[in-house]
Amino acid sequence: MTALHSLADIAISAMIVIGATFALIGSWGMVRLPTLMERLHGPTKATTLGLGGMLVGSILYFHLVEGKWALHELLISLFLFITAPISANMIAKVHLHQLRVKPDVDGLDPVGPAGMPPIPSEDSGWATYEATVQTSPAAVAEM
Amino acid sequence: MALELTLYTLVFLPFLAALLITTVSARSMAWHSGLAASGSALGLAIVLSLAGRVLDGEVLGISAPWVPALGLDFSLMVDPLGLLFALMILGIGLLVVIFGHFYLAPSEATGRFFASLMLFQGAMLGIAISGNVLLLLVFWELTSLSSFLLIGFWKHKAEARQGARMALAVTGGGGLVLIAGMVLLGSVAGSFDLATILQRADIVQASPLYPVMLILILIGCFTKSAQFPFHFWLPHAMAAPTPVSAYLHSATMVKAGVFLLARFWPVLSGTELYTAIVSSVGLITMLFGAWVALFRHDLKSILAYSTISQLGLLVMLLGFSIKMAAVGAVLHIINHAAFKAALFMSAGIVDHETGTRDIRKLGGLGKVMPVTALVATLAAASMAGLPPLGGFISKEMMLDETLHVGLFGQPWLVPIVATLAAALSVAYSLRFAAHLFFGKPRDAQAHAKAHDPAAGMWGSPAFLVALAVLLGLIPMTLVGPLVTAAASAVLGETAPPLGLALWHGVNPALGMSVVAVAAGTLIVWQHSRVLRAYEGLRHLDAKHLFEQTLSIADKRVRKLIVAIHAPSLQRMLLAAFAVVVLFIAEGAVRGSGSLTGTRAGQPASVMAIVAWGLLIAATVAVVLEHRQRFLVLVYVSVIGLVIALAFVHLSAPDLALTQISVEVVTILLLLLALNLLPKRPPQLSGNGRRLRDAALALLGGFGVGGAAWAMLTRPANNPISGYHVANSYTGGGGTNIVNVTLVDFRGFDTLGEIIVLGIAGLAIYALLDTAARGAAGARLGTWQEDMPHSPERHPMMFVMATRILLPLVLAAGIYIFLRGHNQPGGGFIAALVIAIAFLLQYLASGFDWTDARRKVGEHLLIASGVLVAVATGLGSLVFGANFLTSSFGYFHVPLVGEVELATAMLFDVGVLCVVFGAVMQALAQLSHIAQRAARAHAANLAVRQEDGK
Amino acid sequence: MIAHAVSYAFVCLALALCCNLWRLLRGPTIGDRIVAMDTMVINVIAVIVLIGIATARGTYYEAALILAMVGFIGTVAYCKFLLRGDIVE
Amino acid sequence: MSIASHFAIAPVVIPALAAPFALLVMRRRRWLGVGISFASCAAMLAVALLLLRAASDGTIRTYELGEWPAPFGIVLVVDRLAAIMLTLAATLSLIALLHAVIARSDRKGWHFHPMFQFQLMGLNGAFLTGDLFNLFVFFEVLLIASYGLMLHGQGPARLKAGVQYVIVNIVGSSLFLIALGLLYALTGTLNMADMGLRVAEIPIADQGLLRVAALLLASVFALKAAIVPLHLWLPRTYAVSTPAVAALFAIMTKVGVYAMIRVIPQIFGDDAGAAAWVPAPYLLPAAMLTAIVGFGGVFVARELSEQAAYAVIGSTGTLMIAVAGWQPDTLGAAIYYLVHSTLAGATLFLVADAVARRRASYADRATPGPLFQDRQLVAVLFMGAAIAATGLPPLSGFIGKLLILRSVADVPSWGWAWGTILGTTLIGVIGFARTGSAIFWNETEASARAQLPQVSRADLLAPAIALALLAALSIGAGPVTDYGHAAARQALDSASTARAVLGGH
Amino acid sequence: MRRLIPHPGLSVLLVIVWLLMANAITVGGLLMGIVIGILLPIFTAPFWPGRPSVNYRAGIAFMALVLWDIIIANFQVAAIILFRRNRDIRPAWLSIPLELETPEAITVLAGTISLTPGTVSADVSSCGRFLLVHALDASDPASEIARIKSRYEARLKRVFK
Amino acid sequence: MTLEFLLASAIGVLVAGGIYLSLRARTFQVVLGLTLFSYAVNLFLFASGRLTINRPPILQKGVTEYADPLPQALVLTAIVITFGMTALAVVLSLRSFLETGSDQVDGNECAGDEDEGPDLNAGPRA
Ligand code: NA
Ligand code: NA
Repeated sequence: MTALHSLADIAISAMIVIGATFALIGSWGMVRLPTLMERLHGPTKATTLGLGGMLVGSILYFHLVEGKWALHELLISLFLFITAPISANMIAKVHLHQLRVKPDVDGLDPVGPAGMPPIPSEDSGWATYEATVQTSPAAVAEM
Repeated sequence: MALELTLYTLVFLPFLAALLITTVSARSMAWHSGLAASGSALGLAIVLSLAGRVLDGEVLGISAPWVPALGLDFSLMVDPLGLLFALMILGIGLLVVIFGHFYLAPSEATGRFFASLMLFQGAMLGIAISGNVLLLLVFWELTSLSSFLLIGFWKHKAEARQGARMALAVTGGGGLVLIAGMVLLGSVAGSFDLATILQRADIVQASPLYPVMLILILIGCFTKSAQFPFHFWLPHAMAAPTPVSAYLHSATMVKAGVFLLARFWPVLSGTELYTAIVSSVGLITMLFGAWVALFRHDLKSILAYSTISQLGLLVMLLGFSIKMAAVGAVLHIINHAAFKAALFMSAGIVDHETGTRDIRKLGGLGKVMPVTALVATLAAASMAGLPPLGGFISKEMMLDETLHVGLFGQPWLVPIVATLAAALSVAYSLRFAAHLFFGKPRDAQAHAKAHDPAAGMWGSPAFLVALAVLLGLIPMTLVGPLVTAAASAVLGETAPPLGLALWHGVNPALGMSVVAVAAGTLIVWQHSRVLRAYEGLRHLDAKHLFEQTLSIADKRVRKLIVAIHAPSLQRMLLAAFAVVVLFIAEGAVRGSGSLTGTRAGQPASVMAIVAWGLLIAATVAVVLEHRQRFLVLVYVSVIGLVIALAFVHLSAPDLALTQISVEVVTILLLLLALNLLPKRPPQLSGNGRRLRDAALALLGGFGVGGAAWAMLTRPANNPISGYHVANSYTGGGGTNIVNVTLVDFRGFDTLGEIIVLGIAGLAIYALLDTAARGAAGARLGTWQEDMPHSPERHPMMFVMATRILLPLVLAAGIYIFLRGHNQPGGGFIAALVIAIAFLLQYLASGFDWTDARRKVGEHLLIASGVLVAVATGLGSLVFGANFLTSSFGYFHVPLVGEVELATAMLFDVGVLCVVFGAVMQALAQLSHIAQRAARAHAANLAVRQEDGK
Repeated sequence: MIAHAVSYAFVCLALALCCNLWRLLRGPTIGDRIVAMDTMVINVIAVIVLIGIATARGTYYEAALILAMVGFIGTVAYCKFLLRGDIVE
Repeated sequence: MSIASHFAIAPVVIPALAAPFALLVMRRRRWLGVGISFASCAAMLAVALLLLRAASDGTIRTYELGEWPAPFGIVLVVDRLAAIMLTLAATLSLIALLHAVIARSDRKGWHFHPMFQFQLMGLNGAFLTGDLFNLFVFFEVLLIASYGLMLHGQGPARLKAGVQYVIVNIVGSSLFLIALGLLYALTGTLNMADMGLRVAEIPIADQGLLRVAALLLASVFALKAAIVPLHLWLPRTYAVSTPAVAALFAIMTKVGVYAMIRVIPQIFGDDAGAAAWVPAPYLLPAAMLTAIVGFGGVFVARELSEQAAYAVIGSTGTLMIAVAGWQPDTLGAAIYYLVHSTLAGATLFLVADAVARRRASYADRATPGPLFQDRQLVAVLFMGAAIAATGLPPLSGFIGKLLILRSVADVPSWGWAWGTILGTTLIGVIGFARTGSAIFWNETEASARAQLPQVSRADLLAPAIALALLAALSIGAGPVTDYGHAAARQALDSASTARAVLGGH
Repeated sequence: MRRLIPHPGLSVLLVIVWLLMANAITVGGLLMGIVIGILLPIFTAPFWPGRPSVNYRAGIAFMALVLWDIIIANFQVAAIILFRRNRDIRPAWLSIPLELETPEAITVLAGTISLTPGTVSADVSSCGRFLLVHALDASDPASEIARIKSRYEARLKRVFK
Repeated sequence: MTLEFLLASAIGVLVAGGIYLSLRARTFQVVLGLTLFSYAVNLFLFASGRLTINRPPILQKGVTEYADPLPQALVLTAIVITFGMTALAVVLSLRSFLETGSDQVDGNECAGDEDEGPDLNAGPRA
């Protein structure tokens, strides 16, 4: 019984520690990585394993220690998994846009080590740069 | 009863007449003058019918309570003095009406004229017979107002308007001072009942306030009676039609001041102060008026200054505080009324016939208009105080009395000045008569068609002059009893025996008048020389002075007022914040107690401190970078985030939810607006101003923060919320105490709150609905994007994600609503979440796409929401319970189990509808405007590209 | 043991928030600041969940849920504004 | 329980129902909306009169919302003063509504009637509530409705003034909340009567904080009442508002005054220790300044509407001079003058509109214009309004001012007060004489008359009615002043109010 | 039936979500969940023009795989952030040619890429046939592209058949 | 460092910032100031119930101590009202700018903000 408890404790603590650590690493990456596109990779950790770990820890905790089901915490992850990519995508678009409209913000070079994005194909460009073609699957809600 | 009826009729008759005249103002002059005449005549008849009883010593008084709280009764009192004035007001009023009928052209606004005249008559009559001081004040101010109308009758003339305004300003202003004096008098005497006050001389004169009230009351009298230095309005009042002048100068208006002096003689007179002020003011005025009158050329102006002088005489007499002098005053009041009215009317006739009032153009009129000449000359003689006219008798009395007063301890001062004044009045009277009617014509065309007017026109003056003559010949039989009685009324005791006669034997007074007549004749003989001397001196034109002071005052004050009320929001807020800071400081300094209380604090966790740092940093960043509008919004949302976290930490989950969802909506709103607002960072205000604002801001911060600290470090004082905790479940049927408070304990607040939100929605709609028109529409039409934009309108990933999110978030909203009563949540938060679900669609898929798919209109939502909430509240009335009384029950549904149903949740549905409607209203409308702007921009772009090609 | 884990987690998240703040204020591009804010939201959700564990209460769950649902809207709106100016079109 | 026992809530519920109904029908059947609006106002007047009669016997009726006992729930308190204010509001609303409909100014947008009803709901709620936070809520309701009404008709001037009006009042509301927070923190209650009892037990150490709260609250009310220096928002706001709206706004500043009369004796009375009567010493000088600034504005105003706006400020100043005495007599005088000055202010705005509508481009500017339609009639109305506004006989203002003069004779600085009241009256008289003679006596070439619009005389009805009411107020001054003084005594007797509100609890 | 339940998958998802939120499995909760699951899709149908047919079994398998990848990737990226100097990091833009055609599928792919640390999908080409991805450390872009296509896109083609 | 101090000081800073910004010359800054100010006010009102950790006012069996629910209800109401007012103020100032072409509130009108150069408030402060 106690063994099981301590086992539960270990599991819960582990999840919490992992989660917190990854959240910190994500944010740290956002501080130290060179330019916006690299920094953008930070949050995904905080979102996924960071918060994920925390939530699993929480679910385990409420189930094993408090004896209550707390599966609803999963919904938090569900929503974050839907929304986080959107944020990242939009921020990336902003970056692409700024690469074009103001190539250098006050002298520092935003292009970054990855260089400029490649042209997808001779007959089309990236949606951020040119209007979506009506026939393209990306042309949702264009009317 | 009969008496009351009579007196009420008497006092209301003129007003009634005025009313009737205005109702028939469309009809001919005959109607107007007729009504006025019959009004005056009837009034006169009533007064005469009362005369007998009054002269027998009976004081006819009636009283009806009006404003007991104030001591203002509608009480009328007809004693001999009142009777005397009533007779003059109505009698001369009647004559003036008759004269006016012939004087005015039927084409003029005679309706307005006679109506105002009757209004004025009523006011004067009211003064004469009111038995309550406050009531007297009412009528007093009414005379100022109605005389304003009369003097300004010929409104197309600038001098009429100015004269009227000046008269109103001076007499009205004096009236206000009088109010102060009278209220003091009443409070000191302990009553506003006239009769009572007249009994309380000892109390009044013993009061420390006596000097104050005396001066205040005297200012009232002097302004009305045109005493120096308040005389200047009277000469300009002659801009009024002559009948009006005749009335104002003889029996009314200016006499009101004298009346008041006489009325309060028993209470006020007899003191050093009184005698000194009143008699010296009267003396100066008498002399000054006579002196100026001598050099006027306009007939009416001469008469105006003569009035000033004659009133000075009356005031002086009443100021002597000598019984016999008062008697003389009463007699002279009658004389003056008679000859002055006659003189003005004659002047009017001359003006009417010759078309000029300039004495320098006139002369020798005696030949062409003998009747007028006779009338005017006799009247002038009475004014000059020549025997055998009434004026002589009263002047003799006056001169005689001057010998009994040693003003400022100088026994000779008053007699000499008085004699001098008498001489001057002889002079101006002589000049008036002689220059006008004797000698040879000075201006041919003025005499061209000059002749005596119809009897109707000279009838009135003739009657008055006859009176003046008889007042000299048979004074005792004519007015003896009246004067005695009136005098007694003035004195408040039986007047000394009075022997009015032309011949009193040889006495100093006779000598003085002989000197006066001789000197007067001499002056007239040498007039041109004296005139040159007079014109050598410089004179200040009172009217000009008055108008100038007024316009300067106007400019200065205007400047000040405009400066103070500049349309600067900054100044308004500055004032508000300054007051707050001062008050907080005041409370902190003057109030007792230390800043820090006794309650122990709770240690802050690392997380708390870091969150605090976040908030502080973000706030400082907002302030420092407030000119970068977009950036600060990012900081603001960080602040909001931290506050939400704080609410979580401080056990306020509902607040956290609200904060989070409101934050999102607010940010969307601000972004939508920001897109259309000018984005050029505003120029920095001057260092001085920024420093000032910063200082004020810091003080305010310290103040409010300090207050918060003081509050937080003090123990709670057994708050009523204990009851809410105890009754939330048992009485409110919910475990979420906050929500139960919102929808039940304090549902009334929430009702008001959702209405606020609903109104905000409506107002925003009303504002933006019209934005496409007018200047705003034009500006929207020329709106330009201020930065290069990406061509992509609806990013695919975003759109797809929001479509899956819509049902999920809606589900969450419903869930939050349903359990709000027991767990964090509730109608308001649910509404915001649902609104956000839809706003997401706007954001991702655009306005048109989403708007085309929306079902219910916001107006319907808001209206029905409010109705649902109110109806829920009213529902409880059906069960005899008060508004908003909730009820709930637990029902067992098979399979499902316990289900709670609470009316509070129905109420919460109303909340949900209104909040959802209002939020959608605001953002949808705003984005609609943005749409317009964007389209306009696209159009412009297209045009420009066309031009490019 | 859990208690220690929790307090360790609090410290980590506190440091994480500090990192976010640094990036938020430092920039340099507006994109960086938005990333910082977005990450801050996620870290705050984590903090709320952690508070839930620390206090053994379910009451804070809704806050975390709502924040997870709507927290990104700010980010997206800011980006849309920078991309298009008009966030709803 | 009989339906009569629910009369207390009716003044709030009636408009709360009328507004959404009007909103729903307005677009399709505007006449129906107008009808609803009128019916609602009439009903409010009827209820108010019933409450007035009910309160006349001196009993204080309370209405516990949701049956939650005071002080735990929200309670409405109907005493004499509240009944007076309700009646005044309902009367004024009918006049303003009548003018709006006759002058068709309600058609400049279809939200007028709903907003109008919500405005009244806010006013009535503020008059009735016995709960401080609830008072805040109803302040917000009447404020935001007033924003809607003030902006009705729009146009640059209104929008610019609107921004300032709205933002200043938002700040005011925030300050209200701070004061509320302090008071709840110190007393632990929101019910005014209960607060009044609890302040007595506040330890010395906390009374400084209480004092701050009192002063903050007073300054919030002063802002609403537009007392110098917190009056800056008023002139422009009122001058540019639609006249019918401005007429209704005549009561808005009085709400601030009312709130002071309600709150200060009830909460910061003799028992409040360091906070007892704190705002009092600042009120008298501020009031005198307000009267001076207000009538100074009247003296120099260039448009009638501007003049009316300043007259509102001035009358508030005069009113506050009386209120600042905090004696039964001064307060009684104040209540009478409050009723008078509200109607007088409204009349001024309505007459200004009558002039403006007839003079086309000359509008209500005090410059000679062409001879315009019904000049005699309008002139009479203007003179009446001016007489009322300056407080000359025979209209009620004179009695009001006499009452004030008499009642303040006992306060220490009565000389200053008297000087201010009488002096401002004089400059007011001169000011109105100037504008009046410029507009009604002085005329330019009659040629321009051709362009003048033909206006139906009907729009003189509302101001005429208002003047008639002022006359009636003057004739019936006896009973009205008695009621007012009784109301004042009741308002100052916080103990019996507390007994009535808290009853057994 | 199609009209009553336009999106069966969504309905099921909603019921599950509802039960999760209620955090308890009761009859009442289930009934309510079913009501929600039926009503909401009907109500929000207008907002769903496209109706992709989904192979749920493949979908679940895909999710499991992604979850696993996420965990692994987290550690890899953590290592990069913690131990690699900036100049040794090899960020790169990847332009991934797409075989998926429906926007839903492309969105899921892009989302997956963003969720797995180390890669962020930045943009779609205007023609919708290319996906722009930023990789934190891709010394060999070509192989990285191939990995994504084979590991995720291929599976997604089976999910959205 | 006590929680009380943190909250009080935070309120103070917010108030200071709010006052300073609301005294600026353009509507946007003023609205911003009001936003900060109302944050502070809401926190202040909330603080009137004192600070309680881990005692949410949601009834639980066996729990007797709860955070004071009343201020929370008041703050909730206040937040809603503030939101309504802010929304109106924002729209009104926008509308007024569209009508008059100026968003100045300091009285000295300078119309013609339209002719302003573009500015993407992106980079760090110049
Ligand atoms: Na609420
Ligand atoms: Na609320």
